[in-house]
Amino acid sequence: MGNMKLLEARQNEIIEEFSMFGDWMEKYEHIIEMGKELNPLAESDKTEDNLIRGCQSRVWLSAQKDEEGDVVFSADSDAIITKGLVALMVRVLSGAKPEDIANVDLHFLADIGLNTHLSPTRSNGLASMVKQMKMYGLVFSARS
Amino acid sequence: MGNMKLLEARQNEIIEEFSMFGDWMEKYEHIIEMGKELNPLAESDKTEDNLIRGCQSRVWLSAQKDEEGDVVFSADSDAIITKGLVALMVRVLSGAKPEDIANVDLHFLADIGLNTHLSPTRSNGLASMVKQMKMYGLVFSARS
Amino acid sequence: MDGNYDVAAIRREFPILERKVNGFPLVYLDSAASAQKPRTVIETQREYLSHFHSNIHRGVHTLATQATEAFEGARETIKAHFNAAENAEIIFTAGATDGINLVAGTWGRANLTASSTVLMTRLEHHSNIVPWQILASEIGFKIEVIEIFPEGTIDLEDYNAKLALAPSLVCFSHVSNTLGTINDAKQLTSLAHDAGAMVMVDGAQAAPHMNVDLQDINCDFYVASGHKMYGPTGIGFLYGKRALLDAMPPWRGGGEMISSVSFDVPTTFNVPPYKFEAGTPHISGAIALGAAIKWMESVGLDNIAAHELALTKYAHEKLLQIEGLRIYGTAEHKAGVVSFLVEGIHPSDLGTLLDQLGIAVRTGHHCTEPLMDWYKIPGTVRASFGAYNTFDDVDALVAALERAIKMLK
Amino acid sequence: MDGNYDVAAIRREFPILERKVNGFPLVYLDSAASAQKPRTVIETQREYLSHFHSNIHRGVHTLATQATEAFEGARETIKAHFNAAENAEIIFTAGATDGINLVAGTWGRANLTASSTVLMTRLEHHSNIVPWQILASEIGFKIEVIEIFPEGTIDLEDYNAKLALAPSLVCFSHVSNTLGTINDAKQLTSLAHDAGAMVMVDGAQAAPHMNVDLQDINCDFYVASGHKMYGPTGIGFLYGKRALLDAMPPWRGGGEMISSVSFDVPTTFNVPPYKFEAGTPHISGAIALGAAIKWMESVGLDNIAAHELALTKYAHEKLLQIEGLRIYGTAEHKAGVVSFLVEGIHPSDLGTLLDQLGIAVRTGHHCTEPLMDWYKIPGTVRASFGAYNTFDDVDALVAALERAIKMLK
Ligand SMILES: Cc1ncc(COP(=O)(O)O)c(C=O)c1O
Ligand SMILES: Cc1ncc(COP(=O)(O)O)c(C=O)c1O
Repeated sequence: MGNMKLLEARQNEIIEEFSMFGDWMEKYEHIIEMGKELNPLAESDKTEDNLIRGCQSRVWLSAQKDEEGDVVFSADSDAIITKGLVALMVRVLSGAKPEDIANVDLHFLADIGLNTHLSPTRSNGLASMVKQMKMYGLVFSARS
Repeated sequence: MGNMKLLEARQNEIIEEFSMFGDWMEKYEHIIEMGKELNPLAESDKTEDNLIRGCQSRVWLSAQKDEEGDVVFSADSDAIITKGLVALMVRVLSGAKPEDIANVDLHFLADIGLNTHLSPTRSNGLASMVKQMKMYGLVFSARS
Repeated sequence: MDGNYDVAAIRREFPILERKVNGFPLVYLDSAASAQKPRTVIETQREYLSHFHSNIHRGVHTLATQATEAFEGARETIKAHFNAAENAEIIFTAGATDGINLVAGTWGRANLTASSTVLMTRLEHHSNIVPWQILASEIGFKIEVIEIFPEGTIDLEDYNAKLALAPSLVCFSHVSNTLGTINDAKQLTSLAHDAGAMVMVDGAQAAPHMNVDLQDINCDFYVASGHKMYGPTGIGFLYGKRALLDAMPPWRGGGEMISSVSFDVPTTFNVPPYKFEAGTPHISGAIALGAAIKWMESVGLDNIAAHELALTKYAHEKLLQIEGLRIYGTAEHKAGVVSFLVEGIHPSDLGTLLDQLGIAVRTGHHCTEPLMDWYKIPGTVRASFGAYNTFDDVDALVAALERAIKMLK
Repeated sequence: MDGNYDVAAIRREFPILERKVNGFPLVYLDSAASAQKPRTVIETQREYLSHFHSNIHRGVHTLATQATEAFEGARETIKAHFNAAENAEIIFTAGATDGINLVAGTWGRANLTASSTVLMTRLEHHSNIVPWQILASEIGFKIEVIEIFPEGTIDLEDYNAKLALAPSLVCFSHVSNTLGTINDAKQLTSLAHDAGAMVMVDGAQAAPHMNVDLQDINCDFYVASGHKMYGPTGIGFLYGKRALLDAMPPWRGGGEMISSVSFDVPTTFNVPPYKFEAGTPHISGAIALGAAIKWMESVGLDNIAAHELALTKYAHEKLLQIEGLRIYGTAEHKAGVVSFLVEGIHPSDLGTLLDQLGIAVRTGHHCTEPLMDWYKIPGTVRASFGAYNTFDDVDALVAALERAIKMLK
């Protein structure tokens, strides 16, 4: 059973958080802060398999299922802004039900005015990462 | 010994002739007339060798040297306007000294406002024909 | 004559139609060679170059992102208009010729052998003949010609007979640029597929004149040129089915089309469409082509087709009243192309005199020499129609022809 | 700072420079990726499409003649500017990448064998690497890499050692797009010729920044892209020595490039440059490229070069005051390209924050992955200059960098 409300609440929390910032630079400062705070991936997890292609900065993503059947994501990037954006994604999607991850409408980046980072034409790999996260959701929900 | 004045006089004669015409259609009527009057080339002279390449209409050109060392041109085309223009060229250049043909400044077409037909980008082959005529002049003057 | 089609309003969108040529108002009857451009296309290109230009892909700055989005948006417009299954199936090329050469140079080179056969019709444009001849001279496969009837339609019996040779590929034009014949692309494709052949359709003359549904036709490759669809020069597209594109080797090498380049380990390639788009693309051209397609959609291709058909019928009727005039290409289904000759008169003479009267027609072999040879003629005079042509244009053509013929006879 | 160079007047000719990005005035430091367009280029293209467009060559009507003359006039402009021996040596291509692929696909395919060697420098752009790699994987020839010094200059000793391998071809860029190094094209060509090799020069980054004299350099092939020389997208040219072009087989097949086409006797080909220009060319692009070259000439390429050199020196000076900043590419002779990294900071982070402040730089490997691998870096931040850049632009870059670094550290 999914719980889409959880994901919605998490997105709204982030939107609210960002609403406090007056200008772009403050938003980026916050993103950088979150990038710094995100637990780095163990070097052993920075494998070719976990690497997301098509990025100027590199993004690694790994996913596990915990006992409750939720998907736990860990991710990292060698660029700090990308890492901050990755951290936001992990914050929203990690620990959620696979089917919710597969179906979620990720609107928060657009709402906080950062949606250009999600454009598939952007080379930071974020769009590919989101695709990959949803793919994990799909795969894990099929298996359960 | 050349006689460039002859070629100049012939060009001026044509310029004068055309100055009588009020509009383009009359000029073209005259050109067509001259095309019809030009002696057709014998079928046996319409050889691959005499054919000028790069034409939408086909142009044949042959050249001989007469006893006095003058170049005699015969030419033909399957399109009547091209043939009329060819006739004008023959009228100016045939029976002239090879070195004059090689060096002549053919300004009459420009003067009567038909120079677009001489453009190398035009596909009627006239530009190639003029080049070929001058080449004959060069070759014949080298030989003499 | 055709109801609600507001040709006057359409004409106002084409600045060139206000021009005079040799003192006469321009009557442009050469759209099969290249269509004129509506203001929206010209201004889209200008606006892009004035305020948005940047190189695309891989850029992190705003201009690069905006230019990339406009460029990829044009791809989406093409995909939607021609009903491809996905954007990756639309590859930007320099034009139809470039697209055919791409297919020959990658799919052809990878899949054809000395024992292969390639079929093509006698109607083909040089662009759909010569790339295959060049490749054949290298690989040694055979080219077989599908015969046509004198009215300019494909001889289906001969087609079936040639399909029995088990060809690897069938190439045909959707619409003949010289005769105007509209080939039944869906039927021809289905017969070819039944015989185990791949199908490449040259849509250069179809794209500007009708709605084309690629998934319905079900061909494997399709090419078109922007400049014939009211778009800019230097741009066109190749459609290919995704699975084929995935399997095909790259053609041109360069930036964009790679995944990773090294001198030490093998260089790896990007996915379609990028795999086939080496180097900086014609960004402004692609974006303006998107605008051209939107423009065609705003008029409606069914409306354009109906208008052009009415013009063609009217032209046939009027021209046939001229003594000694013969029309080449009299298929039942034909697009707005009328090729003709007048007995005893060379086509270039007619073209020259028509031009003096402001009428732009094309004369010559129209890059279909094998077709001209078959008819045993040196070429034709070709009047071709676009969305902006009028019945008055046809009348002007006929009147000028009569005058020219009188002079030339 | 550089006397009579009226950069303010030049800037007024570029409409895009009036733009704001993210609320800041655009500081465009990405001309090496693509230059912006002066009004004369934009308007030439627009005027052509509005009043002169027609397909070219073979047409008898006035529009076709005028368009053809404008198109061939552009070829003449290029020939004169780059001092080729004749117009036939200038072949219009879709860009530098397309031109290199043309050389690989015709000269390369006809002349290289499994035992051949092709030399290229470690500096090359992917466009000058991948076409040769693709061909090598087919034919089996060897690619040898000419090494460089850390400052980004060619190691002449290594070059001479590699020339001893008797290569068939040497490929090098006239100016490096990543490091800015200006290679001595004349010297490198002469050494290659002495060793019996042909020479292909990638002039994509030289053409916009200096006067290039092809007969003086004496290389066999040279390519450039219009969009980097303030011209439109989708157009560029290949220069080849006439005798080579005459001997080379065609590449793309189609209209224009043929002399005569038949299914019964061998198809014959046109003479250069037409032999290599299959299909409808990018007519408006060629004409507008002519306008771009005339524009560069009106400013004077020596003046542009001097101005850009002054900017580059100033930028080096200012940037090196930033702690932890390292410049990649410190050759004595370099064009207006400054690549750098700041210790501990990923280039894409810098690019993103600079963009927020209206400053457009490029980040990444700049299509020179082998060079990045050699330096063992993931990429650089690259600021590159055009005729319109100012010392204020450099100051803005430095100020923004300082702000960004403070945020990222
Ligand atoms: C040195 C060099 N060569 C070749 C190219 C390729 O040019 P284009 O993408 O215009 O074909 C570039 C452009 O980035 C370049 O900088
Ligand atoms: C049927 C057909 N195919 C191919 C082409 C080639 O198109 P382009 O010259 O734009 O590459 C044309 C254009 O004349 C055509 O009419």
